[in-house]
Amino acid sequence: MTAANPDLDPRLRPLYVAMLRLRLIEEAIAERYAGQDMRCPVHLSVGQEAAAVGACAPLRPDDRILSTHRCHGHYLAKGGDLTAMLGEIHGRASGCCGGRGGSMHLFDDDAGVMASVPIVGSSIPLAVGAALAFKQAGDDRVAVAFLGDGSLEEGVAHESLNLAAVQGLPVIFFVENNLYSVYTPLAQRQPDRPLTAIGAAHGLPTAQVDGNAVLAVADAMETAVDRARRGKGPTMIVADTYRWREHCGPNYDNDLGYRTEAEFLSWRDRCPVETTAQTLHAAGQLDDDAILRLTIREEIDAAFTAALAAPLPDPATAGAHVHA
Amino acid sequence: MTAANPDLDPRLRPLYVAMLRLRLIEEAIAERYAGQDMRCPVHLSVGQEAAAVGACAPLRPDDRILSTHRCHGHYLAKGGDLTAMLGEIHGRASGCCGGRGGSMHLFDDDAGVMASVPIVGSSIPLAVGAALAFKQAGDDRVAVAFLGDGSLEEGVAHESLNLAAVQGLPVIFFVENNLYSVYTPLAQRQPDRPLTAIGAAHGLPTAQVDGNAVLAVADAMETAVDRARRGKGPTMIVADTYRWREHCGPNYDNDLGYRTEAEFLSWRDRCPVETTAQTLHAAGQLDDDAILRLTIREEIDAAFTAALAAPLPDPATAGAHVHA
Amino acid sequence: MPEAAAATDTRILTAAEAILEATDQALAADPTVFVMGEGAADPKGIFGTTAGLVDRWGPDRVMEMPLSENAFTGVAIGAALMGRRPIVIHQRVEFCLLALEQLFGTAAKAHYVSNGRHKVPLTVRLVVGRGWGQGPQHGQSLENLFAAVPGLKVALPADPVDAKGMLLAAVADDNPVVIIEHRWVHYVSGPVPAGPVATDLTGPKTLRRGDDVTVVAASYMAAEALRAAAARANAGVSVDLIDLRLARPLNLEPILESVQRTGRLLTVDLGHKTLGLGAEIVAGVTERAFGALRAAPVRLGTPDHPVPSSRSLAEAFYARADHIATAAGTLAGLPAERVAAVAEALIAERREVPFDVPHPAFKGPF
Amino acid sequence: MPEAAAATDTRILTAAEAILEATDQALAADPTVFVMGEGAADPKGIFGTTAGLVDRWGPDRVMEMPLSENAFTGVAIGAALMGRRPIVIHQRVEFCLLALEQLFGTAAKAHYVSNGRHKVPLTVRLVVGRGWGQGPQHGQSLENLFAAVPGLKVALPADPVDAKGMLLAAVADDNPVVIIEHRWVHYVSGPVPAGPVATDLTGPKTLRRGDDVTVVAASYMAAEALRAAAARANAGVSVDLIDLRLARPLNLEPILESVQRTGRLLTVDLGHKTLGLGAEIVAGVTERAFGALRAAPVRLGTPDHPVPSSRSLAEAFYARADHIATAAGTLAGLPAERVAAVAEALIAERREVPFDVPHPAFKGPF
Ligand SMILES: Cc1ncc(C[n+]2csc(CCOP(=O)(O)OP(=O)(O)O)c2C)c(N)n1
Ligand SMILES: Cc1ncc(C[n+]2csc(CCOP(=O)(O)OP(=O)(O)O)c2C)c(N)n1
Ligand SMILES: [Mg+2]
Ligand SMILES: [Mg+2]
Repeated sequence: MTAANPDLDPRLRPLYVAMLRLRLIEEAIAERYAGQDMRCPVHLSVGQEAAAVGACAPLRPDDRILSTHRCHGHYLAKGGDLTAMLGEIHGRASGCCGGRGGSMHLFDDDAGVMASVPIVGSSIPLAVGAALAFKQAGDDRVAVAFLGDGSLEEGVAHESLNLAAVQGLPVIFFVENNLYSVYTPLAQRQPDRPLTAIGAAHGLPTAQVDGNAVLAVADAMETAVDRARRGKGPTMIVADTYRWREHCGPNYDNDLGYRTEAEFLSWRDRCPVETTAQTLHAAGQLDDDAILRLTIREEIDAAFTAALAAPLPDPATAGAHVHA
Repeated sequence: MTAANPDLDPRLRPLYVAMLRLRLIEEAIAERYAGQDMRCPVHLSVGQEAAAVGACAPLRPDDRILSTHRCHGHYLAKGGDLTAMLGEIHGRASGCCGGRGGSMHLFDDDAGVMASVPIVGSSIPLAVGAALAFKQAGDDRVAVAFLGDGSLEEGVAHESLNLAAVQGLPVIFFVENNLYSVYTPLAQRQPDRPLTAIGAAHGLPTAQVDGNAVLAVADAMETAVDRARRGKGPTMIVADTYRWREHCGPNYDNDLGYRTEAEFLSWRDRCPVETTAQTLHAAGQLDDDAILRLTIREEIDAAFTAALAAPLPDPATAGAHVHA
Repeated sequence: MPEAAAATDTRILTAAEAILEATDQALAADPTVFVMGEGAADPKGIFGTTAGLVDRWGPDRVMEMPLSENAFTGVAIGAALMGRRPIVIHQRVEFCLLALEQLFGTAAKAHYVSNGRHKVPLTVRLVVGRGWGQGPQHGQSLENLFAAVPGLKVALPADPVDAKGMLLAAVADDNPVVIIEHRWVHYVSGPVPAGPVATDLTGPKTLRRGDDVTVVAASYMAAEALRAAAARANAGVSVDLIDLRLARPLNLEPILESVQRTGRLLTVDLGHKTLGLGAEIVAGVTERAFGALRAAPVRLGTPDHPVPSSRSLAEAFYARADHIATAAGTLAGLPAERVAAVAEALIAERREVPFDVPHPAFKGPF
Repeated sequence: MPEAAAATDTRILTAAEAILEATDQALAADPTVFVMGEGAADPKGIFGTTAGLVDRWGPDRVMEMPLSENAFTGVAIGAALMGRRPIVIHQRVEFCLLALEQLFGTAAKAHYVSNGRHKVPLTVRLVVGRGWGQGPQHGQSLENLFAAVPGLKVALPADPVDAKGMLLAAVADDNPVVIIEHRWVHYVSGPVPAGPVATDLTGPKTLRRGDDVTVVAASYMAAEALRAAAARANAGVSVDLIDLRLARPLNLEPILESVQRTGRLLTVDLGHKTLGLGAEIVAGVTERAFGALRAAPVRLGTPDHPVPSSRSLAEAFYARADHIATAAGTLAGLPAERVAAVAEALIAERREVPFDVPHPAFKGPF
């Protein structure tokens, strides 16, 4: 396809495809969750696709990311295997953890998804540790810790930022500020100051970006990754974004009253997938959107079919792998 | 005594006396430590007297302070009982903890020394908790957490600052930056930025003061205490100072090589006790220094005598007070 | 149920409702009581156990917390040292791992190290996750870690009466009390006195009298053991079933008394068998009632691996009524067929309900 | 001492020197090994156990840490997941309470939850303080907390050979290994092979053969038990003395084998008796060798209160050789006078040395 608007950033279309794929996968999980075969908690990141996709854009497969309870998007954006993810969420032997972890423990060594940790904040030092390993090995890989606004309240986040700064490690702290920890808004949990002040307090260069603008995220990340690869140490990036669905589970939860419908709608109007689609459309680069969606849906259907067809793990293996 | 120089701050002389007393007490501990009857670790704060005394100056007896492993100075400056302190360090039944804690657990409820905690950082949330209790009770008391530069590396310090800020609690985080954690200099542990940046990151008003200038400390503290009493929330104060003797124990340890003799001497030249004495002398307000010292020494001798005369705790009581 | 309760109106409540009621009554009775936790004041209110309390008592008494488990546990301790009575809540036991230094180092030792002058009237509620694929980091109970620490009290309520009564007792207690609350106990319903009736924090209670085997279980395992005991009784083995209730301080007396009669001891741990409460109970009973033992004591508990998420793996992880019945029957010396028959009946009865949701038959009080 | 070591030159070293040597050799043998800790690179080098290593290996391999126990434990785990072999050191066991979430939540479970794909070759050295009034927050051993966690290995070296050999084995092991190092073991001296000889991480070793009473002790308690066993032997009771070495995984076989012979079991915990390792050993032995027991097993350990600072209170806190000898003699059925005589002799022998410093007689290997 030739670009009708040659000025458009050539990264945009592949980033769009990645975001769309992520969106459709999570929507499919939401839709099918009622089937009661995904018997583990799921934390969907619908609405936050630009953050995950933009942040992973400048990363190489051999770079490492660490994620949290809300890990689907990061896992997929970094190239994690969809079938293994769905297998895990379905508790199947084919899952990336063999069914042992569930949706909050996703990892994919080949894709560089090192681990996801369901204890808020606890993944952060692991990323610093990966960065330390890279520095010790003398290579130019980088590690990325994905974290939520809430995790900045955990002491370990501060300890990790300080340690990374003192040691000058190739790690990026990528904060997705979606304004809430479960149902508690930021203002009830932190004082009124930019989150980037935390990075500054630990001597880190920081950047704040529109977390729904995939190119802005990718640009900020590229600067940080470049700095890290050149041995110039860590960066903290704060991306402002919004979770659309409930904290945990497949539904919407604005009816709970912890946030206003107006706030939700204002963010939905700035849908990262939709706004990017519009830009591409306007530039004549998205005439094939329907086909794209169809292809992705086929991939998703196949992955669900594979997950459902896979056996549950053999109970006799439950005690294996306690020790290496 | 009439002031030869009426412009001199009237607080200076009593603050000097308090500092001198503190100095002489700790020097006496250092001197007698070799006698092997103080059978517990001691962390002397010789050189840091202006911080402790200045910080406690604007406090009322019913305010509460929380201290660390290096608690002698804070305990005494807040009005803690000397005999109970020496009893504790000597492991006597007469000690403030009945001999159960040793030198790192000093407290004096009557004087408002709530507790000292030998785990670095762990006393900080206790101060926030005391402040919460004051706020809940609706009175105007304040709580002060004394902390070292090292404790700012502990996650719990950050969690506590954030919590105090969000809840607007009457607590003051008083940091004595003596440049070292044991034998490790600040630059090996934290990036190069002012420590006050940490307070700012948590939305706190901050102040940096010369921790060897007792009036400067008292002034900064007064501002903070006043703010807290008026329900305006917490403050962080950083006081730069220096520990003269070894981290733990009675001796000097510059021979270890972790800091230079020149650095030590430059700080000793700015001795908080000596420089204040000079100011008072110049103003004709310290003609009785020798008598002051004698009186204090008598008090100290009497307290040591009492401590040594007190019995060790009865071994049969070792199991008491596990549960209230 | 204590005497006082009998004098009060009772209603059928779930344990979760009973906890909510207890908390409301504690807040009403004493202005120094307050609640803190992540989600304590949010719309779901810690599985409903604090729902609506912030509206009634305001955000200063039902305090929403940032994600700072270590600090806010310490803040609660500090406030308790100043005479307040905080109820700290962690939505999973695991989150409290971040706060163990405060709890073990400061709270548990403050009374001792102050030579009896300081008190820490702190209540810490920890919720055990189970079911629906909770997995390795949201499904642990860890009561053995807490019970290992002198200075703490550790309560494991098994029914709505104790869920309410032990919480009220904990709030009234001048010591740091850790309450380990199982999610599946939350669902258990039973009669609960309407008034603010504290049950005691002193030790075990007998759920069912019997002479053949002593079974000691706590929290949700008491419910499983109760089903097992009922089934076993039909097959001719009478179980003396003891709900442990308090893991620290551990009151062995009623257990020793029971073993003197039965000569046989089976313990059922909520958490891992290795170094679990059962280890201490078996060791303590063996030390002190060796002569009374007619057979080797037996322990059940979760195996020595993390809690797996997948239902097929989790199914075998937890001790169930049929396991308990089998162990009790074998210990009592029943022939294998009769042991197996009861277990099979229990399994058949359980078959309609998926293993990762609670059995609907569990109703208190036990 | 393993076979391979016999082939190597041995020198008399203290355990502290042996640890230093092991660390140096580990750093030399494998470029992925590194050390991190508060004080690891300072002039005193963790009681001398890392002294000088930063000069030889540089600050990137002997890393000085900020006061961030939780984070740097997590950093070590992250690095280990990427194939490095960190040795993390906390100067007191208590400081590690701040890092338990990382250790229990992530390190211990990573291999399991990744279905065997991830490994955490991490060594964590924890030093137990004792003596000179350490007090409630610097004197705990807490081996029972660590030993309660599946996925960890927990080593308790008692002599210089194991202090070196188990550290080398831990570094070579693909699992997270916690080494609980007692300060008083640091002072123990004995022959140590010069080469990088790892001893195994598999379980107990017998220190002394006997037929009357099985005594199981670990770390510094093995030294006290050895003095007791020697004294008891003179008085006609032969002790089968077992150095536990590894608290997790717990290998009961050698203990069971011993109890089959002696019929009598005495355990001596380094930490609290309640829910201590002795509870698991007694429960396990009773379950599996009930018929062999000729008397009720006995446990010693520290009482159920915090470690007091004052020497008069601390003196009674720790189990000593005379307590062990008394318990063993009583268990073996000796008449009271003969039990008392040995204890008195041991006390007399100890009298010259203050109770808050180690007994100079302790020399390895045991
Ligand atoms: C240590 C810890 N405390 C509490 C929780 C429960 N919890 C799970 S997710 C979450 C909110 C986290 O908020 P944030 O970091 O902003 O991430 P988000 O869910 O918004 O993506 C909480 C409190 C947890 N998993 N771990
Ligand atoms: C959590 C914890 N880690 C380590 C230690 C050991 N330690 C005792 S004092 C100290 C240094 C603290 O430095 P700082 O806070 O600056 O106080 P200072 O000693 O300089 O007064 C250390 C590391 C401890 N007591 N607690
Ligand atoms: Mg958030
Ligand atoms: Mg310092």
